[in-house]
Amino acid sequence: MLEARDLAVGYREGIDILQGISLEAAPGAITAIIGPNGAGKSTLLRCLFGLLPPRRGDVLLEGRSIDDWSTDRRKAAGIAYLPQHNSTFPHLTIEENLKLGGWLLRDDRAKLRERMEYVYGLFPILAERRRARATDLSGGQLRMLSVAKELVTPPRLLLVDEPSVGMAPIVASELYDLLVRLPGWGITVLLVDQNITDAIRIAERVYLIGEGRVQRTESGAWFQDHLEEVIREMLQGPVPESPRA
Amino acid sequence: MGELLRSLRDQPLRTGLGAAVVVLLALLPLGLNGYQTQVVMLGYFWVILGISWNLLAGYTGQFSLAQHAFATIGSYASAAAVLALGLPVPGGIVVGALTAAVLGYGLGWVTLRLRGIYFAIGTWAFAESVRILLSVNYHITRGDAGLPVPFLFATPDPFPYYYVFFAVSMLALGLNAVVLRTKLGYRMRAIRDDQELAVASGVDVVKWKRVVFVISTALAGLGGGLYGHAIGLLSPNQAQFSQMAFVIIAVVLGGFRTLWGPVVGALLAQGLAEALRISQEWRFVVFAALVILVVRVYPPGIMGGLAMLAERLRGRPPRSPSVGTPVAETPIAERGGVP
Amino acid sequence: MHEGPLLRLDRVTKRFGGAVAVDGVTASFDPGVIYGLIGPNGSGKTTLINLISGLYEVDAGTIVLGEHHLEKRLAHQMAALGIVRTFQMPKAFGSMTLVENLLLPVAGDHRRESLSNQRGRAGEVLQHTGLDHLADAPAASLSGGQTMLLQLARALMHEPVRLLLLDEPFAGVAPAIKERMMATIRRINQERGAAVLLVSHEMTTIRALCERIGVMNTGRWIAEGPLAEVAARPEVIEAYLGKPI
Amino acid sequence: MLDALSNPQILAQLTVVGLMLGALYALMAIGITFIASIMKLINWSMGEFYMIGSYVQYYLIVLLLGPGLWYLALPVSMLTVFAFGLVVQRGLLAPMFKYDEARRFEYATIVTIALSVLLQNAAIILAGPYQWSPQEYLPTRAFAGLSLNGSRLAGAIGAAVILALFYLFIRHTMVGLSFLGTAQNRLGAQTAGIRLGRVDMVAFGIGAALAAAAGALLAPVFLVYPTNGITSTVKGFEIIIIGGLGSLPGAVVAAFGLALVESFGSFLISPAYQDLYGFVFLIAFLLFRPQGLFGERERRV
Repeated sequence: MLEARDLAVGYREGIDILQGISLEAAPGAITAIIGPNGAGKSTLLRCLFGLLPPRRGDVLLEGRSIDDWSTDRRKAAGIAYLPQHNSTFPHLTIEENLKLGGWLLRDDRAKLRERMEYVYGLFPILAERRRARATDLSGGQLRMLSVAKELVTPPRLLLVDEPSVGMAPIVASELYDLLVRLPGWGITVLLVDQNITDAIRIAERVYLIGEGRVQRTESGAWFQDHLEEVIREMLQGPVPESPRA
Repeated sequence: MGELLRSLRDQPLRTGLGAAVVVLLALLPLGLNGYQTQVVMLGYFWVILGISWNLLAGYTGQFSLAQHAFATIGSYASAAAVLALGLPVPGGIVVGALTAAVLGYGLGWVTLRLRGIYFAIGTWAFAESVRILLSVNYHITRGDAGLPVPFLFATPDPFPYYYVFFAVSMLALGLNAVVLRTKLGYRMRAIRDDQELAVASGVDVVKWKRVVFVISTALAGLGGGLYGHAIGLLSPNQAQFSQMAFVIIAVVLGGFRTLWGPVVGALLAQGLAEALRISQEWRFVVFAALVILVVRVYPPGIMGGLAMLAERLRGRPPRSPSVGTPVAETPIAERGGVP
Repeated sequence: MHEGPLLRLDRVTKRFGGAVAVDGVTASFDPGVIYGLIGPNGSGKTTLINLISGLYEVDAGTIVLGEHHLEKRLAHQMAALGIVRTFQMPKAFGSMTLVENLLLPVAGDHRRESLSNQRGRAGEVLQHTGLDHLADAPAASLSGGQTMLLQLARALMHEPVRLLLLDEPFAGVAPAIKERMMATIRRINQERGAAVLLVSHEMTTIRALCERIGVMNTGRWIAEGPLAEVAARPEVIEAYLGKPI
Repeated sequence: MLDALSNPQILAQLTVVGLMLGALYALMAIGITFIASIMKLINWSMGEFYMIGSYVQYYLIVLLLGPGLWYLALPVSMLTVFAFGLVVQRGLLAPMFKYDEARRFEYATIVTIALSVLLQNAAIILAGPYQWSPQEYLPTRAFAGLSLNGSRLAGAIGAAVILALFYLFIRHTMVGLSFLGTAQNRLGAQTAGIRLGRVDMVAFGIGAALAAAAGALLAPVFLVYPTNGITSTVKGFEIIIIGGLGSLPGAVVAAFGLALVESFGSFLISPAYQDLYGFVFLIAFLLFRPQGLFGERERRV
């Protein structure tokens, strides 16, 4: 569905955080990207959503290059992005946050209302507190709100950046339960995660990236079987060698 | 002197050109009538203010909006010293500069902790307060009616004044040039470029910001003191914000954070327009429009442009002096904050 | 020279709001040794560097360099004690030339040498790092990788240099420049006898440079020792699995 | 002097005068802080939008509509300045985003200060250095023993209505919410599919129109001349710093507070110092609440 072809990305010239990444989010599936911090996972998602232009390579949506699409055009095409850091509006109410989440439906009041009620249905806790301001929510509720906000405009693809960072285990497991259900509703998921254990559990396909490149592509099941090995290799390198040669 | 010789060795063309300009300006009154001389003389007042502001805002990155107020403080303090204490006029001017420096230290102490917008507004508020206090306390300052002060020289002839202002301007320019080559100059530019990195290099950022603030306000106070005793009548209007706007316009036009920028910009704004005999208002419209154009299209200004041209003529890769470091442009959408 | 460790951290703690970024870290570092510091995202590595270099104030605990307590010192005084650091973002004095950038440590408050006496040395350093052809170019014209290299070159101009703190210096840097950066780090270590604390997620460079490594997770110092030994420890692998806490 | 305050008549008069002025101050400040909240810049030419608003209002009344229809001229003058604001934003200020944050501030400050000088002098050239005054919007009336200047009253009511409409717009329409949202979290606005470039531009236009409204409403009171916007800039800046840069409720509260202080202060101390109070408050706030202005505190830099 969404494909990155030989992407090189960086914040300034000469520092390419990603140095030629090719990967694909298969339609109707969860694809996970794992790797050590600093490997460029978040940068990749920012690039896919159009916040950062690639220095080289292409982003393709269903085979068509969307390199020159702005963020709002990508959103209208069904690409939603859930950043790692809070993307809610702290001094607006939950209701207003969700309304703005449905910004692209603003000309169709009935549709907007309907989508909001649908999202409230998914997150009863938000429905209960719809008049509360975002800043008064707990960390977990805030995370729920940012997910909910991206679901109001119906997405076809959700780019998710580190959903469980800083979350209590209960909240994290709720989040993963929700992510698992998304493909069933026709939403493709591209997940970037440091929480390797959970990411490989729910993903069909997993890309391990490091030092700006894809190091390994396997199924989630494969990674589950070879997890220790992969981690050890990540930490110690492929061939054991003495330090400071 | 060693510095001068070295710069002569390193950049003979630039140094030679600079010297030629200085000589030309020194001889200028020979070709001007009294009125024109007076006009150029006042141009030097703006040169002095421009240099003092450029030191602070251009080289150190402290975008103060109170330079005109410190000049006004210099004027009135000098007047007070001469009128109330009976000091001779030159002594009064020194008192004016010192008063500005002391108040500058105080304001610096208060505002240098503030960043960007807040620092600018804080200094602006100080300047406006100075203006209001001067016009409200008319029993002391005679308010908007103006305060007559003794002239520096016994003669109304503008020529001696011209040379005093000229000398002070060139001294300020020389001081600026030398400072840039000293450790202080390095510290200033480092603070402007990246405070965190300057600290990590062992620079006491707070201390040196304060030092530059005091130097800059003392220079402005000196200019203001001279101005008062050259004009003979002080007014709180000297502290009007439009005066500060003129300093900014002159410096940015000539070349923000370039050595000669304030000189070129101030003399151009003052002299050329006078020569063209366009009205005050048209002059401001034209120069303001030019400044917007400069900042929008070519931030280095006139001097930056000339420097670039000179580099190119000598076949060196052009440097890119600029008002800011452009961050890579994002064609797709606005950047959402670089982590 | 005094005996024993160069730098001692004792129960160093730093909080931001409610979150504990560095949680009671106790560790010590010997002179002349290159240490690696690894750990997952948000484990407190950068915060620790900022605490040692005085950019942040410690909330609790002590940091002792040789015989000097560092907790109450101002950041610019760290340079006088020989603590030198680089930043994760490629930072330089953009409007100043490379030579001027290198002379800036000489303009630090504790230095007595004149600028002109150190010009020659700056030239040498530029030559060593392969940046000499750009000596008179403004640093803003450098690429990100070159700027990172310049950060290290600047460290060579510090006097004294007892401890070099490097925060992700290699992220996204092209291999050729990376080689030169590693050579420079070794040079600072060998010629100046400086201890180095290298935060990096790139295990290849950690392996190539570091004698010992420390591991942080969720603000705590969880392991320290030779790489091969540390990487095999279950708690380290656990940290990298990214189980939400 | 203080015992004069026990006279309910004087007390009421001072309060009413203060409240009426407060509504107008709020109008002057809210545009500046609204723009600041979204574009993170201070617009030094805000007073000139006020000035243009007052001229458009004056000429509309004198040449076209007649004195009775001042309330019809008001929206026209706001619309004119709104359009002008769009042009200024797109042509002069939007390019600031190509610089990093510190340089962005320098750029915006220089450009808007130059623009302010340009517009003031252009006004002198075009309309002359004279002071004009449209006819009083309403006759002076006595109300419960208080004497109320009709134009000030009309201005205060007009300001209150515009502020109320602005509040309804910002809080209860999708577009309004998108402004609030963008001010609070630009990334969050982007993930919702909001176009930041357009929000910046329209917000700037609205801010400019609010300044123009103040100029139009105050035309008979503070008169119409090329530098009549300076007061508006000055009061506006004082208020937004006291209220907290970018805070809309803060601006309203600070506006009424400052107006009341000025009203009582000029009676109790001296009218001469009236213009000083705002600066004293401003400097006090910068001094004693610096951490609130910094965001995250960095150590001694």
